[in-house]
Amino acid sequence: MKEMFEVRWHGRGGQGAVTAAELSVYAAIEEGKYAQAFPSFGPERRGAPVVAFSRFSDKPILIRSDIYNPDMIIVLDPTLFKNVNVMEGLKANGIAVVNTSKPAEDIIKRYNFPGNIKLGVVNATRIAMDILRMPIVNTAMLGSFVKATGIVKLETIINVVKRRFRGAAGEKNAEAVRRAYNETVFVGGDG
Amino acid sequence: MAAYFKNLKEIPEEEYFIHGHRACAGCTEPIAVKLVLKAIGKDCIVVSPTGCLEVFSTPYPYTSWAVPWCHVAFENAGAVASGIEAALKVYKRKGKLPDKKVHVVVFAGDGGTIDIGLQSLSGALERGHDMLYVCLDNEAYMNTGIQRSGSTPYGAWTTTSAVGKVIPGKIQWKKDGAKIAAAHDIPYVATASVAYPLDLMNKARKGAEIDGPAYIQVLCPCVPGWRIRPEHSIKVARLAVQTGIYPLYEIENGSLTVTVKVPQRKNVEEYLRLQGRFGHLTEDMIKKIQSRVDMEAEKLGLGPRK
Amino acid sequence: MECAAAAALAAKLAMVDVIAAYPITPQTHIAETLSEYVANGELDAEYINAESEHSAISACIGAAATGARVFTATCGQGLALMHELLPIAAGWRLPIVMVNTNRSLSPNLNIWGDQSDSMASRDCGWIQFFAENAQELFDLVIMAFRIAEDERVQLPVMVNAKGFYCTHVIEPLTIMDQEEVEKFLPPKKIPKYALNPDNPTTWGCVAFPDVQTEIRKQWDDALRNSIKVIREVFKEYGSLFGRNYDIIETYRMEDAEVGLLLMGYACGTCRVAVDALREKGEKVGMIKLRVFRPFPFDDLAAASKNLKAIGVFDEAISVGGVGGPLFGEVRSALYSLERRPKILGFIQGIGGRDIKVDDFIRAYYEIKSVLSGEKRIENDFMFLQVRE
Amino acid sequence: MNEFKRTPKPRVSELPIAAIIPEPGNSKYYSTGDWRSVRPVINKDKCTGCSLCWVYCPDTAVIKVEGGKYDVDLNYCKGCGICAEECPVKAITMVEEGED
Repeated sequence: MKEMFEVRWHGRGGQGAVTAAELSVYAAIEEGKYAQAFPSFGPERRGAPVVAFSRFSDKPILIRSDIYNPDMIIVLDPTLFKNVNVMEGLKANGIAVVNTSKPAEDIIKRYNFPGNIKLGVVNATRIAMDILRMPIVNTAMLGSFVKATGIVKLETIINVVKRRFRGAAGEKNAEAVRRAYNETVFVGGDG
Repeated sequence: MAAYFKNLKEIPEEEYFIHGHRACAGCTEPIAVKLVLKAIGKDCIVVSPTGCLEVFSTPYPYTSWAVPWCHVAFENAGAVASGIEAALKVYKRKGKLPDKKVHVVVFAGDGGTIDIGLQSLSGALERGHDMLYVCLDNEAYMNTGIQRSGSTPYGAWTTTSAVGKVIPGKIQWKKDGAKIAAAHDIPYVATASVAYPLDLMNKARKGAEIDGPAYIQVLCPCVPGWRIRPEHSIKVARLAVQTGIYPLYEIENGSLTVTVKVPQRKNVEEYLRLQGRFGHLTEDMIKKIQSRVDMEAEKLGLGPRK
Repeated sequence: MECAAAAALAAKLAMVDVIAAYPITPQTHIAETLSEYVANGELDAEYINAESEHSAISACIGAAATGARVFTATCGQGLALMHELLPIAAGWRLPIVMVNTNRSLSPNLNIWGDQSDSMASRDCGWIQFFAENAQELFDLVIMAFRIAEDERVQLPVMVNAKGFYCTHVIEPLTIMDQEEVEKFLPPKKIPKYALNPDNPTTWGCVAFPDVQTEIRKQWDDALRNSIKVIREVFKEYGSLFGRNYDIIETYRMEDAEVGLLLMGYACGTCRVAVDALREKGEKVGMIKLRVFRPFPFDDLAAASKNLKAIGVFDEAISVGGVGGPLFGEVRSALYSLERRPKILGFIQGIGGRDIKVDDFIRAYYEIKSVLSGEKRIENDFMFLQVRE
Repeated sequence: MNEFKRTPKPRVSELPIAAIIPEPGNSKYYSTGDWRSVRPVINKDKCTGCSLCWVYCPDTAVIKVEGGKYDVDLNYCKGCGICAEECPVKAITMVEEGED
């Protein structure tokens, strides 16, 4: 992994963006890496846009400030594009993973994605509704996160998810991670 | 009770609590605030202590308040309101303000009223300041993430009355703010619910008009805090009254009258079932709640259970 | 007249509209006198018997935000209980005037005077004066309203007067009548943003990280710039009533090599010590700070030029810190002087222990022995009266 | 209407005294409509104009239209569904918001 990999998670209050950021970091730590996760602090309200951050590195992470130029953004709710500038500060040749029912080309055209961004799309909402019966997409997006970055192994994420959601819920969420991992497709960027 | 508002059509159109606030979808506090302000009109000054309402209604640079409003701290709404009332009184006497009535109104949460704010509430009531104190009772500290307050009901889950093998949620009964206020022998005390808008508005108008302190406690279900579906927040507020858990009454100069009759009480289970915070209740905990509610209901002369 | 009564009289002559107070020794005489004025109709004001100091200052904030002229008084534990609200009163730019009859903070319980209470609130954004006697207390309270309500300031003022020594002492007092005071301090106008249904405003909103810094800076600027207005009002008061006050007052400093710097009631005793030392040919004088906040950097630098040493007398302890808070601030303020005098700190008068002429004299000779290299004081400060 | 949902960055000199908000009810400039994932649709024929939806709406997002009927102001509706639940004649149904 190059020096430091920074991810910004975009979601709405109650959708689990903060939990997703945390679980991605638990997994990295379990694999012996250095990692850091934190929400953008503030009163979260259900439905209101929220942001969470996670950093990954092979060396101890000293910085404790917000992330302004992420290497990757993960958008748990496609309606955020309308009012939130989710792309702000995304590095050239960065990665964007979006939960959407639309094909990648639509997203690129509609939200004029720059060519040098590697875009991953997955219908995480569909996966969540099929498996969890609820539109909670945070665990599914962890599957896409693994596929997009390879920072952690899929198995580690699944173990972390199973520990967080015990019993049947753990199994279901693990399944959501796998399906999203398989169904995420990438386009654009140098990938 | 003289009804100022006899039907929904008589509810004034003018809005004094403006949309664009950051309350969760389905939050009932904005409903209570909007209705109370419609009942008393624009000539008022509002004080709120720290709490959900204060946070979601005034994120700089936005404010949802179309009336003068201030927030000072968590435990002093009663005292700040006392200061405002005193200033208005002396300035009218000195002719520096016109002699029209300006209602001093407090909108506070349950914690801000009967836990951390109890002392300043008691001081204000005992000194007899002319104010309307509205406690929006969502039964926990919701803004900080659903922590238990004295007003949290028996058995309820919160993040600080956790449900575990040893302790099944809150073990104490709900601290009754209305009774505490009534113990100050103030001219007007009432309980209300967002599910009964006209009852709420009539009480707010009467409380504001009466000279001296008036206290109204409004049950305000909270979607994330009570673990209910957003569309059920009014339904739950109604069931609380229909089961006798939250009887609606008013105490005017000491005499109590039930304002929303409940001829045929429903089982408490119908109310509890809709709420995730009660999801862990055992049979005998529900029985314990039911028998306590039955006892209180008899005292108030509410109808028997179906 | 008794000092406390003088403070109450000043508030009455200032025609305050709302008083909210809670009793605490040794402030009680102020509160009681005011309550009598209101009861007899000598003062047309609303007197709120708050159920705690926290509620007293909260009521003051509510009243002042509604535009009224507001007065209160407290000390010691009471001021500590107000602490949460002090920055809010100042941050809201409310011209509340409070007399703090300096009292020692617990532990242990001690009703006597020292400066630990006001020092604990020194960064709360209030203008802070220190009165030496009844006359000064009376004058400072009246001037405090003019300064606090000045368009360019709009900040609360805390007038400190040492418990008992500057509250229960009877001493002569020259006063003015209502008309004279009203010429200097006309009735209060209701500010534009006051809480008023005809012009609804929102006070005390939620400020995010993007904006809190700017809000604080605006407030800090206001306090820092208020020193110009304080000087102006002091001068005007002197010309009207013949009692001239300045930010810093010096006594026999003309050819002094050593300055004794302190605040408040002990300045009188210090003058007597200076006279005694002068008789022995010692080149010593007194530097009295009347204004502690905003900190008078320039005036202090001017008073400290070409001095060999300054002894700073604190009546409070920065426990585990730089000795006394006043000592720490004076030393840091004078650090950048080209010819910097040796600055030494002396802690005395804690919990009401009487400060005697001899204490100042002993301190002076400590300073001389340090200057002559005979002696070194660890960390440059010492407890002057403690029995080790 | 709100870029990255961040508050503007005023300078010290631009701030009103004590950070008072001088304009009452200016939250109307902040749309909360994008919070919802479902949207109420009011069937005008069934609607009897009883105004319960208007009374119970936490976001004052129900507006009176001609014929004494009511409609939804999608700028502010958060999709909570109270109106649909409380409508006595079931004239309001919640529909999926969808992505666009």
